[in-house]
Amino acid sequence: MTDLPDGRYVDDAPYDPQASIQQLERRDLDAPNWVLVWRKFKTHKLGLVSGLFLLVCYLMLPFAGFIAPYGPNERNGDHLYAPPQAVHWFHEGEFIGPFVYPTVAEADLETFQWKFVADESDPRPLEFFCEGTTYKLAGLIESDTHLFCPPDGATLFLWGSDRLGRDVFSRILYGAQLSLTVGLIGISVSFFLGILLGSMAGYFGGRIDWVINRVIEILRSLPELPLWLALSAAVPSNWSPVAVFFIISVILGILDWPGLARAVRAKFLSLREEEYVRAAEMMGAPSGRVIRKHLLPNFMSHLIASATLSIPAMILGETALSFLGLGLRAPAVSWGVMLNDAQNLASIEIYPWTAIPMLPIVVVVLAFNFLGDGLRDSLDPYQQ
Amino acid sequence: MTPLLSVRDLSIGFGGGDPVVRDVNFDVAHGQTLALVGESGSGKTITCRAVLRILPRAAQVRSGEITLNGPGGSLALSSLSERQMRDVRGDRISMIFQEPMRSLSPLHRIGNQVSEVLWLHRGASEKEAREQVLATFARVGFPDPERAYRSYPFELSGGMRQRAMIAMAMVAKPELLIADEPTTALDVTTQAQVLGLIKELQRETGMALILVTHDLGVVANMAEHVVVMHKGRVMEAGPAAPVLGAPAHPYTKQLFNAAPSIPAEVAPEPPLPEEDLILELNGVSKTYTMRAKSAWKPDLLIHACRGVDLKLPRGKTLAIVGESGSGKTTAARIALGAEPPDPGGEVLFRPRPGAEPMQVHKMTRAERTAFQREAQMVFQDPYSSLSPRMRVQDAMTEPLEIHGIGTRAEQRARAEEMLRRVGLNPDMLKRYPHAFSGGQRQRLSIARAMMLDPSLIVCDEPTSALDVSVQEQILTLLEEIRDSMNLSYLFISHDLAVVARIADEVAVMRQGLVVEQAPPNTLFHNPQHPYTRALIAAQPVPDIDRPIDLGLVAQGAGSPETWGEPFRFGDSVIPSLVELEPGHKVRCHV
Amino acid sequence: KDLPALQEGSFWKTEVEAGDLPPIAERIPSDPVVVDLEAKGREFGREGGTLRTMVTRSKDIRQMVVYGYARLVGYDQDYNLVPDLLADFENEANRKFTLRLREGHKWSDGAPFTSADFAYWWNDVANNELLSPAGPPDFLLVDGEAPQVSFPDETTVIFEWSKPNANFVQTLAQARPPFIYRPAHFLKQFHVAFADEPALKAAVDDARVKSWAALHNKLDNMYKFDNPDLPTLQPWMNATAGKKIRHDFVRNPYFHRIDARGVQLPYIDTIEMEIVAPGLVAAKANAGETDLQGRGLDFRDVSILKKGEAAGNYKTYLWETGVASQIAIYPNLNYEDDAWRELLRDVRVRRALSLAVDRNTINQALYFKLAKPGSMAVLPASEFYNEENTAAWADYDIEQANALLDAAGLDQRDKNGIRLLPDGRPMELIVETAGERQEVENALQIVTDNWRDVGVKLVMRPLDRDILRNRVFAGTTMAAVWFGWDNGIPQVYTSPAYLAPTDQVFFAWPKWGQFHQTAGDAGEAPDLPAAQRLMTLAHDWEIAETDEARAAAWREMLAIHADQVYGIGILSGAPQPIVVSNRLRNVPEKGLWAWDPGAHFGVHRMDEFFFAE
Amino acid sequence: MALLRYSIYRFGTMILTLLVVSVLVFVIINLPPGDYLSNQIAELQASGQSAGVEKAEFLRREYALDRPLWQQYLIWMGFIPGPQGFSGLIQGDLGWSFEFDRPVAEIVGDTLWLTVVVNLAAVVFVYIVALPLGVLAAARSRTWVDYTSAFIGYLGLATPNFLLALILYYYGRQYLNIPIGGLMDPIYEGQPLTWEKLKSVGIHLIVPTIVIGTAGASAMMQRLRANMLDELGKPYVETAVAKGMSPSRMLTKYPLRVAFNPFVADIGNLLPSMVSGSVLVSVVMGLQTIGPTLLTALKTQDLFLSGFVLMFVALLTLIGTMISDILLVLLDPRIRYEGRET
Ligand SMILES: Nc1ncnc2c1ncn2[C@@H]1O[C@H](COP(=O)(O)OP(=O)(O)OP(=O)(O)O)[C@@H](O)[C@H]1O
Ligand SMILES: Nc1ncnc2c1ncn2[C@@H]1O[C@H](COP(=O)(O)OP(=O)(O)OP(=O)(O)O)[C@@H](O)[C@H]1O
Ligand SMILES: [Mg+2]
Ligand SMILES: [Mg+2]
Repeated sequence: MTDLPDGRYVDDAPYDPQASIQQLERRDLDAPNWVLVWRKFKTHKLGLVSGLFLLVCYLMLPFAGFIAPYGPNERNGDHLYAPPQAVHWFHEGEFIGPFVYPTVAEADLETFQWKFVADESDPRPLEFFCEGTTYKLAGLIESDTHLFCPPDGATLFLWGSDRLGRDVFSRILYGAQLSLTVGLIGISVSFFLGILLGSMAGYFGGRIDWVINRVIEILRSLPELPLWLALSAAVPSNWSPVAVFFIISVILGILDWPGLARAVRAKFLSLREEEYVRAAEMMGAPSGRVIRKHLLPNFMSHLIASATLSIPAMILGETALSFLGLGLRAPAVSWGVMLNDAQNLASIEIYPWTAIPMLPIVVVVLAFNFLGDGLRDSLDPYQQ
Repeated sequence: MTPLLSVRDLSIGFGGGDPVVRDVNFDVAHGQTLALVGESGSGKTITCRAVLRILPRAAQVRSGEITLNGPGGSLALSSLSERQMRDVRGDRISMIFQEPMRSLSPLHRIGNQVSEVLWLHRGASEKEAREQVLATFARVGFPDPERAYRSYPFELSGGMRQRAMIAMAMVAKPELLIADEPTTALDVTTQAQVLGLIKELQRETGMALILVTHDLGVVANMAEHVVVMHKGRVMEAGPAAPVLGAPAHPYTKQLFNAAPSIPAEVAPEPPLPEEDLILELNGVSKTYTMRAKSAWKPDLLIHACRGVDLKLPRGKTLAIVGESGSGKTTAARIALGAEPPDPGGEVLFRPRPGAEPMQVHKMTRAERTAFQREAQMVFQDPYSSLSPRMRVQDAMTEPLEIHGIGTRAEQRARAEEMLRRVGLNPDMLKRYPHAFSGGQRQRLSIARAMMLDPSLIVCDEPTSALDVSVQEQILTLLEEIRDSMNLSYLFISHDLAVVARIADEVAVMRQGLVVEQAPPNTLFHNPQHPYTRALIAAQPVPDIDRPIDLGLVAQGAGSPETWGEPFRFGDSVIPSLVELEPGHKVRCHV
Repeated sequence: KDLPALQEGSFWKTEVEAGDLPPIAERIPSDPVVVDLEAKGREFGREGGTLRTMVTRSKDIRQMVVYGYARLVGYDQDYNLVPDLLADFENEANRKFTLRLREGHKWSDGAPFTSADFAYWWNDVANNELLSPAGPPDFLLVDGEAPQVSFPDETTVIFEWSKPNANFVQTLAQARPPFIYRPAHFLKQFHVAFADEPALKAAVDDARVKSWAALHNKLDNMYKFDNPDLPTLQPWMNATAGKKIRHDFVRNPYFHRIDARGVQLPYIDTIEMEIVAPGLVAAKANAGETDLQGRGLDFRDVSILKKGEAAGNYKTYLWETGVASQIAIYPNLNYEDDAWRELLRDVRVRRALSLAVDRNTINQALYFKLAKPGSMAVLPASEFYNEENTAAWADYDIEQANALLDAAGLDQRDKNGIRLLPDGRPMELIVETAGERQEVENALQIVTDNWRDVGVKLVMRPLDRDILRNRVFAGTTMAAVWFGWDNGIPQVYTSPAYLAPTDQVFFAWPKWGQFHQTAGDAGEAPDLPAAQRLMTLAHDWEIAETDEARAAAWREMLAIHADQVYGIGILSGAPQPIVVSNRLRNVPEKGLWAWDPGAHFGVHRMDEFFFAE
Repeated sequence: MALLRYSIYRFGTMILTLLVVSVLVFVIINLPPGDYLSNQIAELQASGQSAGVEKAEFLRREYALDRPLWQQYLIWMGFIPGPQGFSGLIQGDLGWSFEFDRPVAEIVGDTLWLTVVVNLAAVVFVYIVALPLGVLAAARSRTWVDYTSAFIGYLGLATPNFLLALILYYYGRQYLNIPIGGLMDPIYEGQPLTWEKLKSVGIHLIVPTIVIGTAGASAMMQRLRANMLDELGKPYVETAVAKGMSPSRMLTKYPLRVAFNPFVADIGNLLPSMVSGSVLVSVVMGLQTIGPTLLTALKTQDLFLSGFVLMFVALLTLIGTMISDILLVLLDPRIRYEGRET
């Protein structure tokens, strides 16, 4: 370091004109695209945990029957509206592994509630890998082995039982099979259509925009109610509830796209004026490419958020429609069906456990939300 | 006397990497100008942003202290609370960002965005603010401040946006102005005017100035102190006179040697041959409509180009210089078919010598694809022309992908190669555009345009953000390629020195019209038009003893009505372009 | 006759004192109904108070006509017919009915209620082409023959037929009675034969209707109870015009009943009837926002109602419902699919299905074992109650059910154990429901399990009530769920027509019912012997001269139903929660909650309920 | 001027679309086999009450239901005069409701404004809740503010509307003395608007507003948050910061304005989706809005009533879409609707 007499400062480190500053750059950037995204995603702890959680949920779906101690429609006539039962480990200070106390129900004609009295002197250990109702693994392989079952002469209602004495816990597990799958089909349909048509309208503008917009307007100005009514009369009676539900979710999806399409269109109308879109076009990029590579990524956040938000709506769509006889119905089990049964005051005030299915919905949706958030963040160039 | 701002041992890094700014020290005193010059990507912008604490999210200040001394005592900016910092920003220190195009909100009118500073810090009413802002607009050289006030950023030319940015920073009369390449997008006359304004303001209010620039001429004209940076470090710092006059550090020396200049002694040149034109603009005009204030008033018409005729022979460079907002970019965009001209104008492109000319605006899909392979553009605003969510690698290989050239590996290799040629490290391929310095982005843009080996490139101010040494490198590259591949350039620039170096013919534009056109040497030797003369006079020279002659500049840059009789034009009477001598056309009444 | 000393109540006191209203002695008939509350085991009450209650649809304000239950002839608590508005009536072999009105009886606006009101109705309404294009109501026609109606004096009306009309008086006592009288003095202003032309025309224009007939029809609907200007004989009169959220009904100053202490009934001054969403009735009741509520409450609400008793200051009684079956499954004998129809017409199949229902479990799960499992049969309160009918095919007997189904030719099963129809289709019995009652769905859930044990797959399909009805009427429903017969407590004078295929709303034979109702225009003639026999018996009852003959017809018809299992009843006598304010007195703790006969609170005489201090 | 021209043009298209929609509506309401009157006649005949049959026949003739379908349409719309001076929709004659036996105008009169009030309250609720929370969640992303608002939002979304209503009513009544059901205390019904009445309506609106609004609010909040996060990295935000703006002012003025674009696009959807979306809520909560009326009308094939309600909803949608298109242009000066030359 030198300070010259005229007040100048001159750096005296060796100077190499050829050296380029870029050698200071971080090398770790040199990896395929998805690795970079994944690397960034990993730093989003909540997103990671949520993703893992959802993965586990989906992996569990085929094995719902194995994990659930009871069948989805297995009734226990003597334990109606049984409250959640605790699994104990210590009996009179002594460790004897997981066990439950057998309970007996008494009708209380004062309050008109069932009173459950546990026999605390008679611990009954849970059974593991035991035989119970038959179910189909992944819908194919018949089996009757359960991870754990209620001991003989006792019940195991981890999350209580409902009006017909069905185990809420088991039903939630079975319900997941439908709630986590079929509803998503509707979302996919609506997203596919919404993005496709919305981006076409927004990007091309002009006549295409006009036509798509009129279709959207017309579709939206006709309420769905008449359609549902017509459908509820027209769906053949011998269709299985799941088939009906499937069709309904597809139709829901088909009807649902205009909202998204308009959002996409609006955004694209302004994005298409951006210079980089111009640049891509001037390089000769075909429209599809411009939409996919330049426009959509800039709307990704909105799309991810919208997708996450549609999930609860789709899971619950059936509750609204069951009002018209179009929803999913027994013997099929889904979270919506369970909540539908819980729509009365008594379920809130006296048997709150019948409303437990709300929890998995919230948890799953939150997980999707955080996953989407993590994804969003790792795709966001400004967050490094 | 305590300096207004002192920066001590400032180090800044990104993520976990080595610092990109290391141990930077400097002081700025009241009323003084400090010029920050250096290599592109050397950390000038980052340093300035650190003062205002608006670094990118990924950046951290590793060490250092920044102190602002004022009448009320000294403030350690680095440890101020966010709330206190808010009072400093915009009020005591304001900043002109390097890329004015992106730094303005696209959805708000310019006037609104500029006045906001006054509302915030001066408690001005809407009307007071408006008056002040309009006055400032006029001073930074907006020909029609009212129109600018109501415009949206996308309706303005690059230079106009930059002037808006300058106005925004100055309108509140801060104690310290940080100007990050404030005049890159301005033609030299406007630049002279703006610099004059800044100086005036400094005299009036004692404002201090940190001027980041690559233009050594500007440094010479403005600065009392100079700090030279390279690779994040200060190479040399000190008073302007000795640093400019007798650079001590090898890097400084190298830098000054690289500075181009308008050749002093020139002889007229023969005109360009007229055969084998690759690009021809015939009578191209462009009129924009600007939404009127209310739905009932008729829309405002803006004539961006008026009857522009240009001919570009194959393998040559046609440069367009001219006032900011005179329609240069518009003409270039029309030339490449990005925008249609008004009816009557046509653009012809000949892919091969002797081939049938194609009408750029009436092409079939196949022709268009072929044309787009041959003709590329380097955008004036490199930031906006790169998709913010696309890694540089993808942006670079995109043209190849579109035209289906090469395998992925080949495409990547070519991208790396091109990056290296423009002086960037291939490592940077994985970054997003926002993680580059202004000059780096500009080079990316150039590299991308060359990916396809086109035969025509329209360069809209390709080197405005580059320091002279890198600029030198890029110009050499352009020339090399031109000569080896017989490439043609339509080259838009403000820097007459650059034009002098690279162009085979120069067209000078003013208010949508070409006012003079000639080969560069002819033009510099015998400039006819008052505006051309003003341009030449306004070109700053890196020598403190040769300040710009503002009088001459003002005369030529004034409104066309003030010009000498032969050149005068108004809205209705426009003299035609007359060929005074072979290859030298001037718009005048003869 | 000695009347107790009459007391002027406080409600109308100001009007009486101002001379706007005559004193009580002039308001009530000279021979009012004097209610001896003590004899009925009730308390004497005091006048005053406002009773809040809720209904779920705005057209249900007509419930006040039902609850008020002032009929020409009405049932008392023991379901005996007694004259009410009438002072008296005579029945001569069901052919000639002489109705005697009370002397001095007045409409709620003070105009006398006389035989002229009957005459107006008969001559100018029922037999007016425009007002009643189809002529007098069906119940007055015996084999198409209209009665001879005469009005010998102010208080006498005589209906006379050549053949017996056994149902005449009972019909007058229905929850929804035919009003064979109208306030002539009021309606004449809107009748073209009496009104003054320009005034009528103005009124027609005012009401924005097309003709005077439309206006007349609109104004004189005594059952809808939606015209506050229309004089009434009910205990409370409508005091709120238009479609409102809450309707007020105030005491009728001319009401014809008094208590033995000379206090004019009703005791309660005002009834506030609020229209509330069906799902919120329980919540509002729980919050103590009602004083008397049965409608809109379900057994499943009992626990929550009990819980709110203390805070809400009310009690929850459990009454019995009066329908023959709380839940009944009707296999459609007129189903459009031939194979299925044949099957459902096979009595063995129906019996098997009934046998395979585990009624006790349903009772436990849904009704706390408080209902009575059994087939669709009359309730013990009826004189025709027969234990055997109730028990017929109602045991839970899988073995017998299987045997019956096998015998019916359904002995093939698929790999899931579902029986196969003769044409090879699996036996998937689709049961459609109105989707309004959760208990139905829950019960069917259990039935599904039960039936699976006998190789029948039940597919439940909830629909909207209207859609269900239309589907059933069209024959596109295989089986439907509804209540059992509305009237579960028939008496000998109750017409048994509803046991025979005379009405399409009995979901087992919609087409046969249509055939009868349209006199052969639509539907199909009953072609099963048992059904034909039911028709004969219903006719027998009508022409029967003696109670014995009628009772015999009744018994045989009930036996046929028990044997043929047209509707698979699951249980009856389900408890109906009744919420009663702690301040409200004279509400029976045990009662029958029945529409007809019963009119819900009607037979329990709501006008005798009162608020304690 | 351009804007004016565009608005006029847009209005023209709206009218055109409305015509198309009217045809569709007409087809839809006539789609189920039979019509109200035929059904009614059949039913009346079946139950032996020929009394009503005559009247039904009369109405049939009166409303031209015996004519070919296309004529019925033209008459309904009022393009050709109907019998007995029935003048049709465009002249303000909404027809007759068979089910309620009253003119349609009389039936929908009250419900229309209540619908508007309820939905307006919900919309206002959505904006009041979602805007600040969405912005806050973005500005403070990955903090407890963000997580809590997401959790509550999703909880609201995951609760079926009716259950939510019950819960709110039940506990609201217990702890806050919020009335159950209805839209105002019955005593204020038909009364002139007073402060007291307004208060009563306000209190009654709390639960319906929350129930109808939560889904919309949490959806808007989350989407807004995502869009805001995108904008927050943009350079113009830095410029604003460099001006020394306070975060709240800066956020609402700049990034919010840009992020708002998709929501403006959705304005058209707001009212109609709430009308049809709130049908079920209104039915279960006993709100006298147009939804339940529509449901009954559709179920009973009450032609004129359902036709009018459907047209009304369609009109609202179309107006909404038109407004949103015009607002989009106003909001984002870059937007042009011209086509792209390919
Ligand atoms: N967000 C970022 N992430 C990573 N690196 C960055 C980011 N922003 C800037 N850099 C790097 O920091 C260095 C300094 O950048 P800076 O913008 O200060 O350069 P500069 O001196 O202003 O150059 P120019 O004259 O080209 O504008 C550059 O090498 C650039 O690549
Ligand atoms: N989209 C537009 N809408 C309205 N006016 C526009 C639009 N684009 C450009 N203009 C106007 O056209 C004129 C010419 O703009 P252009 O961008 O061609 O200038 P330029 O010569 O490139 O200037 P600079 O050197 O400052 O970039 C300017 O006055 C500008 O305001
Ligand atoms: Mg920079
Ligand atoms: Mg430009």
